[in-house]
Amino acid sequence: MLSVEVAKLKLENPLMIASGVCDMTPDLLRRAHEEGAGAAVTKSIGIKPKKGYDNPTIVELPYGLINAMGLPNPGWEAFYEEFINEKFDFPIIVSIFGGDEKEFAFLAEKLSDVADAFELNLSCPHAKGYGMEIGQNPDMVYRVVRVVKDVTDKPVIAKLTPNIDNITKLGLAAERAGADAVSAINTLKAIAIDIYAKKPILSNKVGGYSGQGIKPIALRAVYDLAKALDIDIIGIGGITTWQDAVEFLMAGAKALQIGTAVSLRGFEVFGEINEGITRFLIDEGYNDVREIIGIALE
Amino acid sequence: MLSVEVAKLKLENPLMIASGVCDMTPDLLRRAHEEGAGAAVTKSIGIKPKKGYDNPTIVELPYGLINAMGLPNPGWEAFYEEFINEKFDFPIIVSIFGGDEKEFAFLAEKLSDVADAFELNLSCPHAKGYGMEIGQNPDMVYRVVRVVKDVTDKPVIAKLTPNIDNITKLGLAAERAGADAVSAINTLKAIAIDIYAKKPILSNKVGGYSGQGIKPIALRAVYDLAKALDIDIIGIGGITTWQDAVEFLMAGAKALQIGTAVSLRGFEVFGEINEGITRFLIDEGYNDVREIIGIALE
Amino acid sequence: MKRVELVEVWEEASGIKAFRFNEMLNFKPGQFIMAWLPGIGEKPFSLADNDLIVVKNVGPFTSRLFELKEGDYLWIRGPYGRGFEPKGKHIALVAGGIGIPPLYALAKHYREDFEKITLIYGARSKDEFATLDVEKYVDEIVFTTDDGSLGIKGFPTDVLAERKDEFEQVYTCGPEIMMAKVLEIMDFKNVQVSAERYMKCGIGVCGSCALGKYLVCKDGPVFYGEELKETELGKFKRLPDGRITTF
Amino acid sequence: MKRVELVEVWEEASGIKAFRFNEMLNFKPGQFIMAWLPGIGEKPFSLADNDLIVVKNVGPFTSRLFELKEGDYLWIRGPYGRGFEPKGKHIALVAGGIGIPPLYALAKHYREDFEKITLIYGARSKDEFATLDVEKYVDEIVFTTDDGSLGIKGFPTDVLAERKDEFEQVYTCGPEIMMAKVLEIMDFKNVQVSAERYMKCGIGVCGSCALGKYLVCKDGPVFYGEELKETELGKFKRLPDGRITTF
Repeated sequence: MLSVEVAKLKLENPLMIASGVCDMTPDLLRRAHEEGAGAAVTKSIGIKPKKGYDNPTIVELPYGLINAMGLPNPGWEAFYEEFINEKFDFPIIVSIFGGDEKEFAFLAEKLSDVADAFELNLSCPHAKGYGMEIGQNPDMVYRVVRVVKDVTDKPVIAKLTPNIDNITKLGLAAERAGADAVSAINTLKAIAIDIYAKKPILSNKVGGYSGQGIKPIALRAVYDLAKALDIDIIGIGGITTWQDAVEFLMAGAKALQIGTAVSLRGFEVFGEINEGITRFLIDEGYNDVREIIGIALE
Repeated sequence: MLSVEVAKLKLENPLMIASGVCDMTPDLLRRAHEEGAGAAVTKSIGIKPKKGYDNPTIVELPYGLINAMGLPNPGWEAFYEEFINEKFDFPIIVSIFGGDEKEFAFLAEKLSDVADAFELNLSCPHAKGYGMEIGQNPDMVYRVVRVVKDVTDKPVIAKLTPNIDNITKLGLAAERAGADAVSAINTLKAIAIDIYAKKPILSNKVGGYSGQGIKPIALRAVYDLAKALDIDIIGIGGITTWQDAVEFLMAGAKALQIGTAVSLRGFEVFGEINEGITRFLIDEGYNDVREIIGIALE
Repeated sequence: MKRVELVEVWEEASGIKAFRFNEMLNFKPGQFIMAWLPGIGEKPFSLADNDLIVVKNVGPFTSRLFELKEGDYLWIRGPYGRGFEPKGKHIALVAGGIGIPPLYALAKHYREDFEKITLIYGARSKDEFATLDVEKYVDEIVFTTDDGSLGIKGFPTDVLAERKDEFEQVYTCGPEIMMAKVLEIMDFKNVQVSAERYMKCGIGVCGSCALGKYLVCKDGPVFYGEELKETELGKFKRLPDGRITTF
Repeated sequence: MKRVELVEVWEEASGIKAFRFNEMLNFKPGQFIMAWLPGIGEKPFSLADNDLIVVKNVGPFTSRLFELKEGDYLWIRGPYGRGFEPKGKHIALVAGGIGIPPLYALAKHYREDFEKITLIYGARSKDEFATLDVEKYVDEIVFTTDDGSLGIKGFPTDVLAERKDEFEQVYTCGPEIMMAKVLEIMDFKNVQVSAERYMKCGIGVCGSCALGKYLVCKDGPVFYGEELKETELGKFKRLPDGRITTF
């Protein structure tokens, strides 16, 4: 009833654990699957080992989180060595990031044996972009997707930023370049200040906002993308309850990533959301989750 | 202790009632002032009377609102006739919107006698912009501010949209064009779907997201603008408590607009926030609110 | 926004239907809900009871509402606003036309707070009275009709003018001209008025329902007579675009 | 994030200070807080009491913390994580070095749950014991030192190995090699371990503190021995970047 095919991957259910959330190790990815995730996205992997920013790296808000982890990751070699010896009975989507298209291509080539698909994390500052991120530039999105598609046969998912005037132009760029799917949205630019310290809380000062507070924005991005694109859309952004999940499916998402809610509600959140979707489908007279995907677009 | 000067206006305190919120009539603007607002921004006024969208025009979320009112307003003539006979003992900032720079200039010229300042609502779709809003294009922002400055001696505030890759480029465009201040942020693009109706809730389907959930994004916009601009910044976006207000001041806002919180907490919110700021200043050993403006930027 | 199922729908009077849904709302008489029909629109309605609205067919939205049958769905949010406050021992309810629902709710839910309730209820003619079972909750009913087809020929305010000294508090809902007349008769004292203005958001954001310095959706819809003294009630209202218009 | 004021700061042992703040946290022994010094950094600390952390000076953050005096501020969030569960009648607390604070908290707050508490506490030498007033809450203390300057020369695990049959539950916190040895001695049964891993967010987002399929910050820091059987505890840990490293 819940199985879907997204970006050419067959999933038992539409839920994935999002990149950067409790996905440092094979054991954690397996736990997400055991608890009900249909697929898992790894922490974002780059060229070199990176320890990330100093603490504080997170701010807890009543309706979400702001984080600036600084892309901590073991680098592609250590990641490859650890994952090449592991077997998974569910799709592993390897998130990769780079400073330009060559780095993305390099990583995709090196990691193709340990990935069932790639998700491109385009949130790195663009080397020539005056502080802009690669993912904020449709041409760069096109080029990165293009070169990655050239070096790997694995499905490619472009993760899109909401920090843009119109996310569909990023989605269309990814589609033109041959992406198998887009995932939306990455975090929103945010900050929190401690009024007694009189300083930004994060060591990086600014960070990315995730969680319930961004759900209406993420849902809009998915809705707009679903209207404009033919390729699959994976919804991300504040999905916390099964009702949120159903909203995203109705807005046109074929699969969903859960991140912040894992912290708020534990790994059990996957099972709870799957159960809720199933109950909803039965109560409303549907036989298959695919019947509701995009139903609110008409 | 709380008085500030912003965009050449002298305010008893840094709080304003935001445009579009309980500001349909002179009586409501006066009430906002009586309850503690230092200035009031009117509903956005256009060329012709406009009844706005059909209901539903609002969605209540646990952490904010999504609205698509459709800029209901009586048109400049009826507005002028009503306001020209009214006296106010606090600054009235008239919000105006148009489809191109000529309309903005026309409105500013016609309404200069009833305005202590203008706030430019740049959220209208740009006639030649393929669905883009005027305010998403730095060149259009520049042109609109420029022509308005040419026809009026009243201070001009450009209200900036967060639906952009980098809000500072909008702020810099406004500054170059001679704006006296920028206000940030306008609402974020959002949607809500009713899972039982299987449809977007708003009659306009999509809307603008305001309230507590957007505070971290708004604060970041103010912080980034304050780092980049010399002109005054007016903070807007989810300010609900006095702590929020202090955060915005520390991020560099010289004045603050309150919108959604008036609905949540009533007009009393102005008095409560002013009191809270005063108590904070005293407890932390400050004599004047201006001492904390921008203190978190260092 | 909550989906509710209609469990009872009946024609209560000519052009007036009652809709009972499967959700007992915790409300105060005088409060209203916003009712949404997806794809059609959303309108405010005073609650007649925890689970009941009584609606007059006046336009496209209500026409579609009138097509609904038991088992169909309605989407609601609320209750919103300030309700009536029970005051006085012998009170009058002055209802005009479709102003009856909140007064019915008041009689039913605050019955025990009063010693005597007199309902003065006017309509154009005899088939336009949506009385429900109001006789159970009031002590006296005086009907008035424009055409004399039931009760006294004339207006409820004629009756009130004559008997006003009997009542310690007057509660009124109906056409604005009638309510303005009630206020005049009572010199703005000891009156609670359920006012109406064009309403968009219903929750005190948009300001469309401005009435003097008040918002009907949040500060009202129920106001004390004194509060309305300085307002435009009975004089003018605003169009959806905010322009002033007279009655 | 909450600002608290330091109301008492004292040197408890060589290189170990205790910081008491003006906020009584509702906590479970074994839980930790994140302490932030603006401009410096943020680190996790086990609570020794509702308002107390006991800290060893090990790096730049703690050096700055050690400069703070009474009246200075500290910013905290938490308490976080899973604490100890009182089980057994005669229990042992096996503490190594700066592993003492959560075990002190356990003895103080769950005193009534146990019949007899034996503290086996090891450090390098006699001036490194941060005993606070633990003698009030335990029935027996066995000190061990690496250099023999106090109590038994050797390790706490030597004592445990000899006396393990006396204890119905063993609670341990200290160097990972010591805790692995405790698990080995007890065959992973009847042990509660307060584990440590490099921690960033502290609230189960980043996954930096992975230990087997667990997160130390949320599933721990306290684990039952059985849960740790399949994990890398005592074998390897991860660097801040996620690479595997041995002890």
